[in-house]
Amino acid sequence: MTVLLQFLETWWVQLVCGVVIVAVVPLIAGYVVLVERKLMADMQARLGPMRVGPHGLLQPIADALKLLIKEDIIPRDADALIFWLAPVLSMTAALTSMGAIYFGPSFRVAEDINIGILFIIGVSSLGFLGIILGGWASNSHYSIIGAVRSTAQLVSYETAGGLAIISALLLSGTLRVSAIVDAQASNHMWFIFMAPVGFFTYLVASIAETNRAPFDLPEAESELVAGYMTEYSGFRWALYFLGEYANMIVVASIATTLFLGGWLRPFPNVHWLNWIDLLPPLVIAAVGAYCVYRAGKQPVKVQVWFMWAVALSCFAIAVLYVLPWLVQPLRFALPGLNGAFWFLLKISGYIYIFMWLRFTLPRYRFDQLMHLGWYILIPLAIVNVFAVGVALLLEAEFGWNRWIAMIVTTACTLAVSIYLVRLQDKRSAAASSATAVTSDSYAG
Amino acid sequence: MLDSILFYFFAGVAVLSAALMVTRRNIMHSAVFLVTTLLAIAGIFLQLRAEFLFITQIIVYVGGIMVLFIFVIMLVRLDVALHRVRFRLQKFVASLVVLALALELVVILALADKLPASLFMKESVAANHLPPNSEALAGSLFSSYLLPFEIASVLLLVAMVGAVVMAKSRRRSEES
Amino acid sequence: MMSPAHYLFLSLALFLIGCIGVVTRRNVIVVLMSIELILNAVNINLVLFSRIYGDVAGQVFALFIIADAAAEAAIGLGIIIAFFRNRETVEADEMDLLKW
Amino acid sequence: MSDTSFQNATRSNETLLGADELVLNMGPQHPSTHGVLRVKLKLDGERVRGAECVIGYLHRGVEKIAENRSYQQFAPYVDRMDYVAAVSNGLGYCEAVEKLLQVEAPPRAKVIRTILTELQRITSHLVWLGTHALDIGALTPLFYCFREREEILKIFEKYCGARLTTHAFRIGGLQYEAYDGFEQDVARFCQDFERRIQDYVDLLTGNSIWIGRTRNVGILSAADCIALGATGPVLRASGVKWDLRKAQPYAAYDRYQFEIPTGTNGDTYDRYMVRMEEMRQSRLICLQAIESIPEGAIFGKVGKVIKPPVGEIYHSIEAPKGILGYYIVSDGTTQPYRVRIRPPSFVNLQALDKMVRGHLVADVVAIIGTLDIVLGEVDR
Repeated sequence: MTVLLQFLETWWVQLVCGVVIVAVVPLIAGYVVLVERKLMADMQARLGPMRVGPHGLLQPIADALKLLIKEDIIPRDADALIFWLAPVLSMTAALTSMGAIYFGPSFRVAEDINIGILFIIGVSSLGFLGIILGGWASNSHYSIIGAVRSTAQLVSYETAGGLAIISALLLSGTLRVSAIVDAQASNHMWFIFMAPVGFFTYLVASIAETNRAPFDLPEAESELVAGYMTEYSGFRWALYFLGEYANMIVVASIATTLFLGGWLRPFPNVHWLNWIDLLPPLVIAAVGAYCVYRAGKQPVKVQVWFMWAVALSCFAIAVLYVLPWLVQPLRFALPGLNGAFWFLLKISGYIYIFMWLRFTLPRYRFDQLMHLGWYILIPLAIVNVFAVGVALLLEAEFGWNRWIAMIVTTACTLAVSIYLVRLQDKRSAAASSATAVTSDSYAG
Repeated sequence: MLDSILFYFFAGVAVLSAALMVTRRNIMHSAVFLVTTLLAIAGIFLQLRAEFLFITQIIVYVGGIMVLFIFVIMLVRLDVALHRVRFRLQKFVASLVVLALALELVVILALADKLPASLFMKESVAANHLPPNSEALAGSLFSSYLLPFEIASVLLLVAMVGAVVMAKSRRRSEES
Repeated sequence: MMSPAHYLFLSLALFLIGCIGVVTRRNVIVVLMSIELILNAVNINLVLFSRIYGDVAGQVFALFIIADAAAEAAIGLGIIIAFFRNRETVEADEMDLLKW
Repeated sequence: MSDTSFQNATRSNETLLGADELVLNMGPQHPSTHGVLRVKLKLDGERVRGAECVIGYLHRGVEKIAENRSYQQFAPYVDRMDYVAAVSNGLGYCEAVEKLLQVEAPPRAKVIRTILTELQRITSHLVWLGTHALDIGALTPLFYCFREREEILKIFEKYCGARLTTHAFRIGGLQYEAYDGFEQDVARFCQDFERRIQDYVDLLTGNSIWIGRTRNVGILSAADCIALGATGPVLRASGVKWDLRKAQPYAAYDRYQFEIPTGTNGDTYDRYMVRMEEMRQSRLICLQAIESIPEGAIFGKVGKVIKPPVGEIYHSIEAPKGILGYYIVSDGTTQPYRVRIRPPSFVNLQALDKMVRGHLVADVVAIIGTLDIVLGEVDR
């Protein structure tokens, strides 16, 4: 008992944060799904979910309820143990890796471990094990093909993503999450501007790692029905689904931390731009005001109330943000609040890119995916690591201006990338001319 | 106290799932239990303040090697691999040998007080005075152990080429 | 931290389980997995002593062992696939020819 | 994993990594087999070694039903074959019976028929484009295509009250006069549609992933097409300039100027380009047709009871999916003795095995999509 008390006394902050993550992330993931559906509807000239709650705001909760009360089906020929284990593994990995993410200067779960970023990457990559095992355990052809695809994809793109991350790690010189962000503050520049190639390599690799379109081959619904999830239904399926969206949040957090300045606001060191700190409450209040404006247009009374509730909660959060400005003793909370705002904003932007690509692009074929991974991304990532290293060396040993060194090496990397793409084009052109020689006169 | 709870938890999981790994007939189950063992061992590493090894264990072993194993298990038909008559005598002999080895090692450990005290001394550096693990490891790896490091990388390259050559289909090589 | 003997016993137990796996199982894949287990048992010892002496050399060695294990798994599984392609089995007993 | 007889038969073919050949049953319930098609795929990993179509899940005995219905009664049934191009089916049937009766529809009826049929061709191609893009993973074109299709369906609805299975034409002409504002509706649609096509072009034509997924996928040479009897855009994409609208003009097609787009490669991309161009040409035909719809009767000299002379007739038209033929045998009664339909989807589907061999699973759905099959028509 005393042990427990001692344990609680030392670790209660972490415990509370952990519980919050476990409890809130599924909800957030659910709302990410809603936002995705709404965005998709907007881009596709339709409305999206509109029935449950005003503008479908309660849709995720309805979906979750539906999934919870669905019959739990385990196929007769499935390997019950692994079938049961796999989605749990997938979800657990995604949630655990969130433990090391810094949502603000002090808003985090785990101690500031000195392998922070590796922890996030390593533990979140365990989720793939869940996918592979789930695909195998289902004892279905679609599932196993999905699982095999995901294995190959994991191996290819984890490599590229890992190499892309190294460029930011070289610049910051540490694996510690907080120190990486501090390094970007002291450099007066987010690392995306110092290693743009690294960022875009990671962007592509992270889309592939999270199985999102156009790299969603393991679950390509038009080819493999649902890939590794084919035999899953109900809550197990929901676990996979949540794992996928939680993983999106994780990769977005990694990219934000490494390349987009983490919780730093734009221009963190420029003092005459300090008014930017006022933006968070203003933006949130503006959202609230928009909700008030929309509330008048709701057809049903319940929806009007709901809209007002959303608006009021927005205002409450805005007040929460303003409070530290007004009350001196609460000043300490200001960096944390602002940090969380900027961090979440950057994550949202990153995830928006994911969604945007998903609605726009057709899906890659498996061999094309492998070509992109091995012939373009991985060489590019290696060249980028080399280039960043050379830039740092030029600065440290030869006294070059850091900016000149960075620009020169980035230009070299870009030249290599153009060369790689050209090479790839030539290769595919050669492949196509082997089968047929054409020019479409009717193209238009 | 907390330390010992964690130790017994990780150790228990490691030993139990290792035992299950060896005894399960289904290879995929074996692989899953090996994953559990490896994760528990990673926990032990973390308890020993070897953070970098902890994450290396997870990334390389669980995320890399075990995925490779599972991939091969999926390729190899299980139904053929499962039902085979075992060679009983060899199993018996093997168990004897292992038992003897176990006995020997247990005896050595039991006679520990006769061993030099330095072997059983407590840690020389307190946990909170350890240098940052990954920095220390990197410093050591890239200075004193640079040559072994390079050799290890060459070994991995050789292994990669070897594995590709070995697994490559004969039909494909004839075509090209 | 627990007494080093605890860790040594854990490592011993895992090592022995690994040995049992290597000598009793017919399936080459399980044998390979048992070897991985043995390597891990060794790693625990290395890390333990590295902790005791406050010297990272032990962890460096453990790192090399992990690299070696990766190489071994890759080659081993490559051999298994080649073998399986030719003989349609992964049983150690069937591997009774030096050349096929 | 697969049935043993099959395994034994193919054991000699060594697969990559020595794993067994995998038999994947794609369908009959699969998101991208466009209905209840079942494709038995023989796979080596993901590479397709062969495909066998299992059809008949939607068989309703349409041809047999014809033998127990009068000529007029049977007309609505043909709408249910290719249900995304019901108007074209009706046109083929009505013209076939008219040919059997040796009557002709009046010119005004013919022009309105042509307009509606060309609009139907556009809807059929729009459904094809949307689902084909969806199969290849592009989500958005589907909704754009259906948005435009909706406009055409509204025109159909205004014209005859039905949207999908229209039963728009009657043997001998038309039942309904073109409604007020018909020309304007069609003109407005055609005006808009030019811009809309540009949307699809922007989304797909130049997209490198799209090109990568469709170029050199499912190549069918001209000789193969002719040997297999493949028609329509599939044939034209292989470079054969064969379109019944030009070759054996029916309805009012001889009055209008239009091009027959052809491809060179016979791959999926060419079929895509051919169909896109066909939509543009159909739009041009519609624009020309509404310029001058002749005045006059809309129904020819056909009695209430249709009793064709003893004889047989084969009439074929260029449906959106290929050549749609009706072979009707009359024994002089009010009911046909035998009706045999040559559905383009059914014949084109024969090419599937040839097209998918050596490709990946992902290409199979692209190829099923590019063949533009409708299972109602395949199974009848």
